[in-house]
Formats: sequence, structure tokens, C-alpha cells
Amino acid sequence: MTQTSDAPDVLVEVTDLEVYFPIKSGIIFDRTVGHVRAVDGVDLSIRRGETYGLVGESGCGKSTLGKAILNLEPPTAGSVVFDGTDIASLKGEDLRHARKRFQMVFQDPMSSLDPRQTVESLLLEGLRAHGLDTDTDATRARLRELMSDVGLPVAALSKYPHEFSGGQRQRIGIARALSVGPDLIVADEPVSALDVSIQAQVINLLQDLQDKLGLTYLVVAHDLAVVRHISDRIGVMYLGALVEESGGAELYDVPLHPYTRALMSAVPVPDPQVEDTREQILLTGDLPSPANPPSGCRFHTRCPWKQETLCDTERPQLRVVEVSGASDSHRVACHFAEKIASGEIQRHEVEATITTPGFGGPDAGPTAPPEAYIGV
Amino acid sequence: MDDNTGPSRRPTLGDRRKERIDALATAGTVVDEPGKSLLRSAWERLRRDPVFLVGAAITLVFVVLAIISPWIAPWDVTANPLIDKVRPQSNPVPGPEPGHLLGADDRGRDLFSRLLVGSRQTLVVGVFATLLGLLGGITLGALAGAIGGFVDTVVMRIVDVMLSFPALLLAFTIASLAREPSQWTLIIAIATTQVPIFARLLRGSMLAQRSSDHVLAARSLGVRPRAIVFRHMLPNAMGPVIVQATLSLATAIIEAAALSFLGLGNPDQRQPEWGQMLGLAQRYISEAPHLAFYPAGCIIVVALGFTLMGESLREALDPKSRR
Amino acid sequence: MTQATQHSSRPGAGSSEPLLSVRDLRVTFQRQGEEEFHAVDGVSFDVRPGQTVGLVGESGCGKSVTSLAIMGLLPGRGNRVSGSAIFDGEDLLTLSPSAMRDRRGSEIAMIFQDPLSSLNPVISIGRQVTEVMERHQGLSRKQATPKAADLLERVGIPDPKARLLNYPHQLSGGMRQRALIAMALACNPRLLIADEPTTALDVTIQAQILALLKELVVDTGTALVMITHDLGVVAGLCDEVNVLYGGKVVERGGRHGLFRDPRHPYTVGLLNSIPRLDAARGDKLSPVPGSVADNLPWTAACAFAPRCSNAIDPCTAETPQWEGDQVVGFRCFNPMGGTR
Amino acid sequence: MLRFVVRRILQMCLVAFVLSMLIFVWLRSLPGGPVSAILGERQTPARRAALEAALGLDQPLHVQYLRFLERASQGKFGVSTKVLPGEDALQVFLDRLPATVELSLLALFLAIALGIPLGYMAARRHGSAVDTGAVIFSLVGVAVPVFFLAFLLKYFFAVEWNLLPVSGRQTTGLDATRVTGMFVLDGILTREWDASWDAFKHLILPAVALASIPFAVIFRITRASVLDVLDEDYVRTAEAKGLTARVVRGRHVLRNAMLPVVTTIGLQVGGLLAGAVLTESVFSYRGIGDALATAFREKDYAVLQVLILMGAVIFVLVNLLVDIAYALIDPRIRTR
Amino acid sequence: ADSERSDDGGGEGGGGDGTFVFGAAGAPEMFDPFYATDGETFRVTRQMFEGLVGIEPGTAEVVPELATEWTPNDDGTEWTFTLRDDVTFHDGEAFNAEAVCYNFERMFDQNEAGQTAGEYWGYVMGAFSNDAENSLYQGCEATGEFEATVSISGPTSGFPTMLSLESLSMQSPKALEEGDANGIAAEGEGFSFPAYANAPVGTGPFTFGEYDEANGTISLARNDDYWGDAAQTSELVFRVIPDESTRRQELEAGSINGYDLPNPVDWAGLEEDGNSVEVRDPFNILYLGLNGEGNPALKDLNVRKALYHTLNRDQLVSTQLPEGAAVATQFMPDTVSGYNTELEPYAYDPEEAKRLLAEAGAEDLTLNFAYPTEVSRPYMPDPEKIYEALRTDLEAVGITVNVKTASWNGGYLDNVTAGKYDAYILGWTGDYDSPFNFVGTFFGNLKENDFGTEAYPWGKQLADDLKAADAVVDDAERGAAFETINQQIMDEYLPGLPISHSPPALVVGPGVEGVVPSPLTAEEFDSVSVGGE
Ligand SMILES: Nc1ncnc2c1ncn2[C@@H]1O[C@H](COP(=O)(O)OP(=O)(O)OP(=O)(O)O)[C@@H](O)[C@H]1O
Ligand SMILES: Nc1ncnc2c1ncn2[C@@H]1O[C@H](COP(=O)(O)OP(=O)(O)OP(=O)(O)O)[C@@H](O)[C@H]1O
Ligand SMILES: [Mg+2]
Ligand SMILES: [Mg+2]
Repeated sequence: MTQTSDAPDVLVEVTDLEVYFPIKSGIIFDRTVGHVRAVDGVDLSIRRGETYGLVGESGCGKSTLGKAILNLEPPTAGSVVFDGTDIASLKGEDLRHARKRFQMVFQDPMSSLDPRQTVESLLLEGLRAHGLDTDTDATRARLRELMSDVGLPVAALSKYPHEFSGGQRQRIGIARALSVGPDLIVADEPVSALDVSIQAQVINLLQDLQDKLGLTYLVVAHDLAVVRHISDRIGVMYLGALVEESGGAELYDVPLHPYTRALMSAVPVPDPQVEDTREQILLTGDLPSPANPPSGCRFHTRCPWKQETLCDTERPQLRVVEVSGASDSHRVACHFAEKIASGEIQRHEVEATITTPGFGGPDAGPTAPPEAYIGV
Repeated sequence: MDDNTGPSRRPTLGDRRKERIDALATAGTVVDEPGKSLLRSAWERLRRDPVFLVGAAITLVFVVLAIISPWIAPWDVTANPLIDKVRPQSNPVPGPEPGHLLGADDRGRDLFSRLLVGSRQTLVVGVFATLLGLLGGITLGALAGAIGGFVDTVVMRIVDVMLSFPALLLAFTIASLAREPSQWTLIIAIATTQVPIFARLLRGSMLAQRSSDHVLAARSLGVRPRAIVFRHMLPNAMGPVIVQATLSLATAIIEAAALSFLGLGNPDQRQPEWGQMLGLAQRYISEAPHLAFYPAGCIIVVALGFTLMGESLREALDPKSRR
Repeated sequence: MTQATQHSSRPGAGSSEPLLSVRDLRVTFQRQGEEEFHAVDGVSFDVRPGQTVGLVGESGCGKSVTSLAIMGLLPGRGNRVSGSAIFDGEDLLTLSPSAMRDRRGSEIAMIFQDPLSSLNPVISIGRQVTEVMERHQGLSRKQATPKAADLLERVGIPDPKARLLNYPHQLSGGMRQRALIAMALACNPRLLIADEPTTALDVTIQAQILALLKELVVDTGTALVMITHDLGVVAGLCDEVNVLYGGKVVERGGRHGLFRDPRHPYTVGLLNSIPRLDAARGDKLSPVPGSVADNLPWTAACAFAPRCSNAIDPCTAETPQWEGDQVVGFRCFNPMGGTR
Repeated sequence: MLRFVVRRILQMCLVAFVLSMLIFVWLRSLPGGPVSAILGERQTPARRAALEAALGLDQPLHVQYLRFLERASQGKFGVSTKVLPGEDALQVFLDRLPATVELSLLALFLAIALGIPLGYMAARRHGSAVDTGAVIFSLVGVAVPVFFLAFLLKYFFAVEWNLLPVSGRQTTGLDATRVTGMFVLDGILTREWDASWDAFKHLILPAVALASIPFAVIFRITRASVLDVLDEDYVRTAEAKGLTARVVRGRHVLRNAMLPVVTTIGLQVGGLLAGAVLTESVFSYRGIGDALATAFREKDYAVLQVLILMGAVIFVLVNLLVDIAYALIDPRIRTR
Repeated sequence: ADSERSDDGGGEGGGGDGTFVFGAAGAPEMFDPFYATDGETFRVTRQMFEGLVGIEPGTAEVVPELATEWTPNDDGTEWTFTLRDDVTFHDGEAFNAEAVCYNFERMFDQNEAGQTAGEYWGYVMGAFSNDAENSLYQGCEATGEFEATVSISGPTSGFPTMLSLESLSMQSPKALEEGDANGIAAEGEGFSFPAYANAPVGTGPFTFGEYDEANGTISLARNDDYWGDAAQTSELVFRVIPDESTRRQELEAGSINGYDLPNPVDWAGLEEDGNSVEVRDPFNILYLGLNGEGNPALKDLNVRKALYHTLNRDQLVSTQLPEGAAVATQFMPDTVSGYNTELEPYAYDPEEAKRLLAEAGAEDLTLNFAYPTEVSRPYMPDPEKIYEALRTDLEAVGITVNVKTASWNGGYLDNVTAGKYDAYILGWTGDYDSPFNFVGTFFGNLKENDFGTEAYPWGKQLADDLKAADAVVDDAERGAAFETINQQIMDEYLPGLPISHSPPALVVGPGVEGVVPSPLTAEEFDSVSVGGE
């Protein structure tokens, strides 16, 4: 484990971050009738050199949070202080220049590479945008270095993305992120589109690069095992907010939030013996709509430990709890975390409720016919 | 590298394994096969597609004819060698005779030559109308797609209104707005009908590009917005537009014919154009239907050529239809 | 054919007669102007009533094509299927289309990966369930409706009566997958083929669906062919596991045996590639190097040889033969462990 | 749903208002005008001026438009100068409407009845000779000028084989009772079967000519749409359920494939109105298209204004209906 | 309902029962000829109405109709009409001098809208009651039961010939009164007409039946109380068939019995099929208008003459115009009195033309030469074809032609009036047999004419001469005066270049008899009978 020293050197400090997407509707002119609360009040800090993992179910706002941290999705409220500057309030050229310090790696290695650019021009683009390509020889050397960093032959520079396999494309994506020499890399599901063997290759690569370049990672994934494998600290997200945060091993050993427990127990392990004996906490129902989140604790509708009081009225804040095995960097947002840990509160059945996906978007008209025929 | 924490034992791999990993990782051979470029595989498919080949052949013949017709036409299209044979009642359109394969029109001009040379105007109108339409459509679509927001709303409302007008009616309106009809009125009128189609198409694919990861990636790299639009969004969004342009050529030719048939074309009717020839033929439809038949046939065949080509191009480029 | 294996005990594998017996299944795609491509290259396996058989492998190894070939659902043109798939004494591959239609949905049912796109968006859930019963059990729509509600209830959809009237878009991903399963179960099929039924779902939902499938197999004695690329899923669910690579089964075993003592380097590689929740952080994973694109043709070599850390000379010169029987075995010149 | 309808109707009003202004300005900015249409060769500057003054055309454009609005607010849309002089333009429209409705309905019916099955067939046999043949046939439908097609139809069916009447709406001298103005319907309502039959015979040829373009469009959309749907996962699911081919085809493929087709049909109404201009003229069919052609040629401003505006309104209304119909087929919209 | 075809009526001669169905190219505007302006309306009203004077069938000659005779006073300002005494209107009202004067006063006394709408009255009479001193018409007096005296402000060649105009027909005073015939009003951009406009009551051989607007048919019934010979068919139907080739097909299918303006191309074919094409004598003139204002070179008479010599009008007439068309020698057809038979057509002589141009220093003359689209007139069935021929001739002598065009109602006429073209093609169809109706229309109004004669030194002279000639009371004298003027126009002025006269035709199907083609396209169908198949 590469835990940093006692005096944490914080690289990114996220305070009270909110990202709301307006839902528009209206008779003649659209007006906002509600919001999708994709990210709904997140506090977190990422230390220099660490890997922070973010897990949660699909649609809980992981990607949005990741993008908001990089100001690729303008936050509705809150601040993101990156090494002393508030990125969330940056705009235009300032923001563009600041981007040199933080980069992103995407989930789908194909769609995140412009199919019409050679690898070389893909990589050069970042250099150019930040005026790093002044010297031709140095640039060439830099490109070579990048390629060898991500384990691709130099010959690949002149090829197009479609000429590579999935894993290789992801390497190109990583090289692109590295090209401008960032401190922070936000990786949004960097391996979930890949086959297991390729996935492992990329995970290894990410780790190697971190060791070599001293990078800080924010890794977003829905696969708890992957996150657990690469992260120093893990944040568990549910419906736009963090419900638990702790060191990786500790989270596995002492999960405090009911949701974390359920999540943990749901991950299948490729070992029949474990599988046969594993106790599963089966959640009922699905993630509620972020456009209309439940009151109080967001998880109370599915929580097997839900209590009559508090849960559906008051929204729990992240806090450090006194539970054996939990360190003081372990925070959880549950009113009854201690009682659940001590066994005082027992699990019970939950009646499933139906969650209707989607949210009243604007009146979508009928699908248009193929455009090509309109002219006839 | 041992997995002592894991509950099950796993065989450790031999030394060769490390070698192999290293070798492969550094060599990382670039594979050619799996992602054969869409264009290349499309071409492979097209090369064997009889529909495409027929379409392309028709188009090619037409284009070549249009280019060389003035030199190979047996007669000057403005001359009226058979004028003295024309008698409004007894011989309104002189029939075929040696030297005049298809006879003459109602002013004694060689019909075959006019048909041949007519391809030229038709091509010019079709191509320029499509080009202009492309230009307008790309501008509007790119504006809407790149800027978004209010600009998008306004541009798209306009485009929707234009789209809801039947194309021919719209073209007719535009053409009739011109104080003096000319070939350019015709071209502009038809281009106008194409603009909303291209604009919507481009805007749609621009929007798709805008929310695509590779654009987001460029943005996160700090690439300047203008470069994003011109280097990433536009080139990638152009595919469907190009295919549509092929199909639009057919529509443009048909529309041009219809408009000049209605008398909105080049006022100088000496230069032959198929639609205008059709229009003239209308007076003789009872007595000399062949006068209408030839240009109508030409229009159909050429439109067919472009359509077949465009359709198969579209199918070839559409990954969905690659079953 | 003997039943005994040294590795696994088989709950529910009571009957000795296989319900489905796939032998030497080959599917060849031939697209205009392209070379022949063997998507499935001689796959054989058996499925017994009440048994869950897993087909695992990386993307493109032919899992889906295998299942579609058995169901007779491969897209119309450009493919050739050979071999046999004996179901209940009849070869499904040679059945007439109409006879096949009679079997599909009643005796053999299938669940697909993407629950949204696999449901017809404009037809209510209820109708989509009842139409199977109308078709195969000769019920009227009226008669079928209460049964459909029961079915939905059985697959764990709350308030089933109301759900019957819902459309797919009104349900969440998990509910949709349940509805699909309800459709598959409508006529109590004897064989259920599930092609990556949980890949599109979240882990918590996946757990729900897997629990449901497990329960079904136990309760009804339905045989289940589980297609997945997730070895974790296989470990929890399957009695027998077939590992596919490049269109061939490269290893087969009971789940306990296979996970404890994998023989084929590919299986080992897969296992080593998976980060485990119960493992410590920081250990390097040991993945299979390279990618599927490096494959060699099976006809003259072991397709896996270029990626194989155990490869020896014959690997690139001959096709490895199946070592073992219909219950356990592998296809390798230089297997791991080497106890055999 | 209701909100959706209200929204669309309000939008339509807005569009109609803006359109009325555009049309107003457009017409008056065209060269020429009703004055030359009325005076012809006898036109002199003085007579022109007198007539313009009498018709109020000498006023500044905005004054004219305000006057127009004022009259329109009283339900008067101006008086026809040439199409049916002295008649209120709205009345002209209402008089001509039934004829065009009757004709368009039949044409649309023909286009649908032919286009959808053929499109489906072509898609099922994608790439075969049947498919290519159908595509070519549809293209001919688009590319053949209406007058030429009309001539051929009339020549063979009316003149040579004497099966159908050449033109018009009803045989002259036939003493039929008029109720709705749709002659076929009138005949049915009054039980004058021969009148109805006679009117129907008059409809066939123009309807065929008018249907040629919508047919081609519907055919091509159907084909493309069926091709798309055949690829969908849910069709495979339906097959996996062992449903009969008929059910798969009807309930699963066609129903989904119809969605874009329905929209197209709505869009075709605009095309039908445009197509009616030529078709009605060559078949001496007294409908809106014929009125529009005359009004344009003779610069009958009031009639042109009303016809274009009403055409747009009809178009929007039909598309509203189509959208409602669409919502009925597509629960994704209905249950929103 | 009765679905009998229209063509199976019997042809038993006088008072037969047949129905004559005529294919009209356009719909009538209304049925009060006074406010009407177009031929399609007049064609219908002509069958129901009669004027004081009529036109001899087949000619342009004025003959007695409702008046049996008329005599002017010496200075030609008072005209006494002796009326028929055996005439009643369709509504049973008696036709007498009072009715005549009622009609004149009705026409004279128009409100503001009526003054604009009463186009023909304004055209021939010059003014209405509110501007009485400028009006040709000064009053009408019933000097006996069947004798009416009409006074006019001065003598003119047009009076009383102009009374043969359809617009000036006699209508039933009672019906006029009841139908509020003068209650025309300007509304919006048009005129709204009183009820009478759709319920016409005249004295003619046919009475108004109904206008089936929805089907585009107008049916008239035989007037059994007609004072003259009763119509040969019991019903007369006009069917509106705008498309030319459709009219032909309808005729071929036997569903109409005749139609107007058959395409010259079809004449032969129609005849072959057993129809008869009745060619009318040309009563029109096609000319090439020139505008010296726009192009000063054209102010030179030699240049205009040169242009005239370039035109190969013989070829034009023989190859582009229907048989029976003739090369024009002056601005009127030979059927009009005052036609100068001595005039010879300008010869086709490109060499001479070149010489004249060179002499005038206008070798590289450039002309903005225009033709109208979307129109077909009796004098130019297909303007573009004629234009093309003329243009070819002009270009042959080295003149540069800029092609200009606009649609007839879409700016062409306006541009001609506004002098926007250097050269243009236009023409005129006579309203009645009067030389002034031709040359007077062209050059009589100095301020406002398309030829811009005001700018020429002789312009005023010509206008004055024309007025003087028109005021000559004696027919022969007047004819001579106009002949002189015609000669001057052609030899000395040449304000424009008269091209040709074209004969319009009409065609009737087999079995139809009694159609007498009229140069004025003023056929009366009461004499038409419809035979069997
Ligand atoms: N541009 C947008 N407009 C409106 N809603 C959005 C937008 N982007 C995301 N959302 C909504 O915000 C919520 C969070 O989305 P987000 O993509 O962050 O989830 P996620 O946790 O990354 O899910 P996944 O695992 O599926 O990627 C979802 O409900 C999503 O529908
Ligand atoms: N209709 C087809 N035509 C041609 N090739 C096909 C077709 N369907 C599948 N294939 C090919 O067959 C191979 C096996 O495909 P299959 O879908 O069975 O893989 P899979 O194991 O199910 O993979 P995944 O995990 O991605 O679903 C692939 O290489 C695929 O490209
Ligand atoms: Mg995401
Ligand atoms: Mg698959």
C-alpha cells in the first residue's frame, strides 16, 4: 500500500460540489421544471500521489462528478480547489491553460479517439494547445517517450485508431492524457469496456505509470473489485452523494454503510468455495431517479437496516464514527452506522418498489424519418 | 507476484511468461485486421455491389457526356438546320432523317444534339445547387451544432419551417422571388431546398460529436474551441452529409427539371436543359410525345444513377447495415 | 459416458441422459468478398436436466454464436452450420423451421444480454408475456393474463398486475431483465439459454438476477446454459464450465475442479487477470498478454499459442486435440499443473 | 398529452401569424400583381394607378398589412380578384377544400396501400432483384413529371380504352345532390350511388398521378425502416419465443417499422398540397391546387394568402394528428 | 341522378334537344358583363345578352341587333336608336327605350369601385357620371317607346360600334334593380359584387342556368321566348378545362363537343379524327415594341428600319405561326376599316439592315429584348418561340441581344409600361371594328403609351392626327384618314415593328354544326346543333 505520510498533501479539495441538469419543458418556450441532481453535495479530497477510487451503481453520478472536478461539466455549486486554485470558477483561456495539470482517460477507447487523426496528431494536439511543441526534435523525443511509457511501438504513431485493438487504443488514450504532463488523471471507467485479460494489462499499466511519474488518480468505476485493486482510498457513491469513504482495505474489512455492505456482498468472486459460503445482502429494487431523489437518507428506500425514524426525514452527513477497526479517515453517511456495526440493529426484508427510469424530459416529438428522404 | 492472500491456489507461471509479457507489451504489434477502416471496408463492399456499379456507371457516363458533349454533338444546339421543314400544322417537329438521329424540335434544332448538350446544364445545375446547398447547410448546421444554445434553437426553428415546406414549393417561391429568372435563380432556389436537409443532418451529427468522448477528450486536453470544431467535430460529422449530397444530386436534377419545366429556369432557352425541353414538349404531347419522352427518360436515368450510387454508399457506410 | 468426475459434486445432476447434446458444432461465416470465418469451430458439450452449464470466454470467442446456432436464430444469409445439437432425441440443427418454432419458447427458451433492446418498445410487458403462452399453450389472451401476472410475481416484480400494462421503457433495467426471464419461463421450458443476462446490469441487480436464476434451476429442474465472460458469475452458479477460445472449447471441468486446478494456460491467465475483492491492493495482476487479434488459425496451430506463456514448439505447428472426456478435459500440448 | 396538443396548437398560431406576415410581404414584393392581371394589354400608367388606388395597393406595405389584420380579425380575409372575383378568399378556400380532401385522401390511400407492402417486401428481400426493381420503380414515380404521367394515364385509360373519364369531378349533366362537397361521400349520403360511382371514377386517375411521389417516399421510408427493425434485438427475442412468422412480422416488425412511416405520411401532406397544384390543373379538378395555380398566375393576393396560410395550418394540424396517432402507437411518447 | 353523356342529344335541327358542351380554358369571373374584363366571361354572357348593335357572324361588321337602326345627327353627337319591339328580357320584363336608358344610366352612374371595375365603359367612354364633362356618353333619352336617343360629347369612329361590346349589353332593369346591380364595393384587394352578378337577366337566346363552381361547369338553358330563331340545342354547357391537352383529350373521349384555341400543332390531328377546326380571321396584331428612351440608338429611324429589315417574318409566319397567319404591313389587320392595302411589308434584307446600321453608327447595337412567359395570346400562341426566331434574326446582323423575361402578370406588362425594356414583343386583339381601337390605343394617348412617342418630334402630331381622324363622322372619309396615318406610321415614324397577324381557331367535334368562327372570338352558340355520334 502506498499510503502517503501523516501530513496529507492535498492536491484536490472538493467542497459541496453540486451538478444539476435542468429538465426543460414548456408550452412555447422551454423553461426549467426541475433538475436531475446528478451530483448533490459532494465533499472529498484527493492527496497528491494517491489513487482515489469512486464506485457506485450506474447513474449515481460518478462520471458527472469526475467531469465536474475537471470542469468539463460546469458545476452548479461548490468549489474544486486544485493545488490552490479553484478550477470550478475558471473560464475561457485560464481554464484552458489550467487543463495542462489535470487530464482524463475515458471508458470507451474507440469513441474517445478521433478516428480521423493519426496517433501522432492526437498526441501532438495537446502539446500544441499548451505551446509545448516548440522544438521539433524535443517533440519527437517526447512522442517516443510517451509511446514507450504506454508500451506501444513508435511505428504506431503514424497509424489510425481503428488499426489498434481495444487495449492498445486505451493505451493511446492514456498516452494522450500523459502528453501534457498532468498531475492528476481522472479515469472514468478506464477498463470496463475491455476484456478481462486486457483489463488487467491496462490496470498494470496505470499502476506502473503512477509509480514512474508520481501521478494522482481519480478512478471512477462500477466494478468494486477493480477499484479495490488499484485505489488507496475509495469513495462509495449513491444517488449523487458519497455515502462512505475510507482506505481500500478498511472498506473491505469494515464496511459501515448498509449500501457498501450490500455492494460488497454482491460482487461475485471467481472462487466456488467463497461463492458457496458467501453471505449475500440482496438489495431490492433499483436506484431511484436522481430527478426525484427520496427524502432523508437517499438509500432508505432500499435499505435493509432502515429505521422508523430519521432515515426518511433527515439526510445523514459524512462523519467519522467510533467503530472498532475504523480509522479516523473512515467516514460514513449513515445515522445508525454504529448500531448496525454493533449488531444492535438487524437486517430486515424490504418491499421492492418500482423505479421508473428516466425523468420527464421535454416533450420529445416522434422520431423523424431518415433525413435522406426529406428532400424527395 | 504471489497470491498468498487469495483463498485458492493458483499455479504460478513459468519464466517464459514474463518474457512474453514484456515482449508483447513493448512490441505491441499493431494489428491490421480487426478494425479495418470503415471507408476501406465500405469500398470493398461497394466494389462488388452490382447496384453501386450500375449507379456509378450511369453517373460516370453522364458526367463524361456532360463534359465532352459540346464537342461530340453533331450539330450546334443553337442552330436551326431544319427550320424550313417546320410547319406548325403539318410538320410541327421534323422527324428523324440522315444527320438528325432523333429529328428536330419545333424550331428545327437538332434534337439529339440538344439532348446530348442538355446533360451539361443539368449537371451544372445539379452540382452547383448541391454545392451551394452544402455550403449553406454546413454553415447553418455547423453554427447550430458548434455553438448550440440559443443559436441552435433559432437556426433549427428556421430549418424546421423550411423543411416543412414541400421542397418544390419552396424552390418555386424562391425562384419566383427573383426579379429576373436566370440559371442562377434556379440553382439558388434548389440549393435553398437542400440547405435545411444538410443543416439538420450536420447539426445532428455535430451534436453527436459534441457529446462524444473524443471531443470531450480534446476539450480536456485544452485544445482551443475553434480547433475542436474544425479538426474534430466537422470532419467526423461530414460522413452522412457527403452521402446525402450524392442523393441530393438526384433530387436537385429532378427539381431543376421541374422548375425549368415551369419556366423558372434560364430565360435563354437556346441552351438546352432537359427540364426546359420537357416544358417545351408539353405543347406537342399529343402529336409528338417523343419530344417529352427523351428528356424525361434522361432525367429518370440520371437520377436513378445518383440514387443507386447514394443508396448503396449509404448502406455501405452504415455500420448497422453491415450484416 | 461416465458421469463421475474427480472434482465436482453436482447438485441437481440427477439424470444421466443429457437433455441437450451438442456435438462438433461449427458455424462458418462467409461474407461477400471476405474470407471464411469460423466463429464456432467444433464445439461439443452436454447439458443435463437441472444442471447449469457455463460457457465463458473473452469477447468474440463464439459464445453467442453457439447459442444462436442452437436456437436456430443465426441471421439468415452468409453462414453455414454443421455438427449436431441433439435435444430430446432430435437434432435441432436439422429440424424444419416450423418445428423449430414449436420448440422455441416452449421447450427451449433464451434470455438476451440487453434487456432494453430485447423487449419490443411498443408492446406492453403483459402482451409480450402472454403471446408466448397463446402461441405454445393454446391459451386465449384472457386465460393467459392471470398466468402472466403470476409469472411476473415469480420473477420478483412487485405489483405484477399493474406491471402487465407497463411498457418496457417504464421499467428499470433490472425489472426489464426479470420480465425477459418471465417470458422465457412462460411455458416452463426444459432448457434455458442465458446469453450474458447480467452484463448490462449493476452488481447489486446482477446479484438479484443470479439469485433468481439459481432459484429457478433448483425449483423447476430446468437446465441452464449460462453464457458469460465473468468467471465470478460462473463460480457462483455453474455446475460445469466450458472455457471457449477462438471458437473452440479449450477447457472443461466442474466448477470446483476448474477453479482449483485449471489446466489450460488460458484459463489460468483469465483467473490471474481478475482483480479480486478479497485480495490485497498493490499486487500486480498477471494478465494474458496480447489480445485475441494475435490468434493463429486452429487448423495449423493452437490459436492461443502467440499469447501463451507456456507455449512449446508443437503449439505453433499442430492443432491440439481434446484431452479428456465430455465431463472434464482440455485442449493443450503443455497444460499447467502437469498432474495428468 | 393534452399539454402537448395545446403546445402544438399555440405554436401553430404563432407560426400562422408569422407566416401570414411573410406571405403578405412576399406576395407584394413579387414583380407584377393583380393590376396587370386585370388590365392585360389595356394597361397604362393612369389606369394602373386608378386600379391600384381602388384596391388599396398604393398604400405603404405596413398600412396594407395593418388593414389586412384588421379585416382578418373580423373573419374577412380579402376578396378574390381572379379565381372567383367578389368572393371572400376564405370562402373560396372552403369551397375548394372538399375536392382536394377527397382527392388527397384517395391518393394517400393509394400511396400507403402500395408503398408499405412494397417497402416491406423490398426490405425482406434486401439486395434481391425484387428490391432493386422496386427501388427503380419508386424512383420513376419521383422523376416522371406529373404532366407526362397524367398525359399517359389520360391517354390510355380515358381516350384509348375509354375506361375512365378524362378530367373533371363529375360528368356534366349528372344531377347530383351536394351535401359536403366531397362528391363520392355526397353520393353515399344521399344514396345516389351512380353519382358516387361517377365521382369516384373521376377521382382515380388524378389520385394515381398525385400518389406517385408520396408512394415513392413512403415506399423508401418503409423499406429503410423495416431494414432497421429487422436488425433489432426484440425481433430476435420474438423469434426466440417461437412466435409464428405472421405474428413476428405483424406485431413486432411492422408495428415498429411503422413509426417513422407515420411521421413521413404526415410530412407528405405538404407534398400532396404542392402536388395538387399540377395534378388538379391537368385534370381540370377544381380543388385547392387548381385555385392556387390560378391565383398565382393571376396574382390573386387574397386567395393566395389564404390558401398558403390554410395549407400551412392544415399541414400543421395533420402533423398534430399524426403525432397523436404516433403517440397512440408508441407508448414511449404516450406514457410520458 | 342521371348520368347521361352530353353528346347524345339529338340533332333534329331548329329547337333540337341536344346539349352542346364547350371546353373553356378558364372560369368566368362573374355573369354581369358590365364588370367583366375577360374573354371567358364574355363567351358565356354573350349567349345570354345582346347589345343595341351586334356583329355579323363571321365578320367584324356591325349589324342591327336590339336596335334595328340608328342615325346620328349632323355632328355625330346624338344618336337615335330604333329598337325592336318584340323583345322581352328573360324575366319577362319588356325591352323598350326606357330599359335602354336605364341601362346607360346604370352604366354611367357608378360608385368609386364601379368606376374601376367597369373597365370597358371607362375604356370606351373615358369617364363616369362624377366626371361627366370628360365622358363620351352624355345622356340617354327615351324619345319613344321603342326609340332612344344617346348623346355623346363628340364624334368618334368607335360609336356606335362600341355598343357591340359585351360589357355594354342590355340587361333587365328590374333584375338590375332587385339585384342591386351597382352595389359593388372595394374590399381588401378586390371588389365584392352584388347578388346580380350571379343572376344575370338578358334578352339572348339562352338563359342562365347554374354555375356549378365545384365541378367547373356553367349551364345555360334555351330561351324559348327568344325573339329570333330559337337556339338549336336545349342546353349549353361550358366546362372549365384549363389544360390544353386535356381539352383535346376530352374532345377525343367525346365528353365535350368543342373547345377554344386548339393548339395549332393539333389542328391536323384533330381534323383527321373527324373534328372540324374552325379558323377565325385574324383580328389582332403582334408587334415588336421599341423604346427609344431606354436605348437612344433606337431613336434613329434608320436603326428602327434596319431592325425591321433583319426580321425574316415570312419564315416566322410559315414555321412558327398557325396556317392563316400573315405578315403584318401595319398596326392593324386587314379586316379593320382604315387598313391601308397599299402598304408593302418591309423586306427581309439583312444586307440592307447592316448598311442602315452602319450608316447610323449603330453596328454594335445591344438590345435588352424581352418576351413574356406563362402566357398565350391569340397573336402569340407561344411567345418564346416567336422571340427565339426574332432574336436569331437580330443576332444574324451582329446585334447583341440580352435576353430578358418575366411572366405576363409577374412584371412583364409592368416593365413594358415602365419602359424597362429596349425591345419587347406584345400585341393587341381588337375589341370591335374600329381603326382607333388599334392605332389609337397604341399612339393616341401621347403621355401614356408603350412606344414613348412623346419623345419623338412627330409624337404629338400623330396623336392629334389620330384624334382628328377618329372624329370624322363619315365612314369613307374616316377610313381614308386612317389609311394615310397608317402609311405615315410605317414609312415615317415606325415607332414599333408590326410583325404578324395570327388566326385563332376553335374546334368542334363530329356532328357539331353551325359554328361560325368570329374574328372577334365572339361566337354565338345558338346556331350550333349537335348531331349523333
Ligand atoms: N448531460 C446530461 N443531462 C441530463 N442529465 C444527465 C446528463 N449527464 C448525466 N445525466 C444524469 O445524471 C445522472 C448521473 O449520471 P452519470 O453519468 O454521472 O452516472 P454514472 O454514475 O457515471 O453512471 P454510469 O455508471 O452509467 O456511467 C444520471 O441520472 C444521468 O442520467
Ligand atoms: N452475423 C455474423 N456475421 C459474421 N461474423 C459474425 C456474425 N456474428 C458473429 N460473428 C463473429 O463471430 C465471432 C464470435 O461472435 P460471438 O458473438 O459469438 O462472440 P461472443 O463470444 O458472444 O462475444 P461477446 O462477449 O462480445 O458477446 C466474432 O468474431 C464475431 O465477429
Ligand atoms: Mg459513467
Ligand atoms: Mg455475445
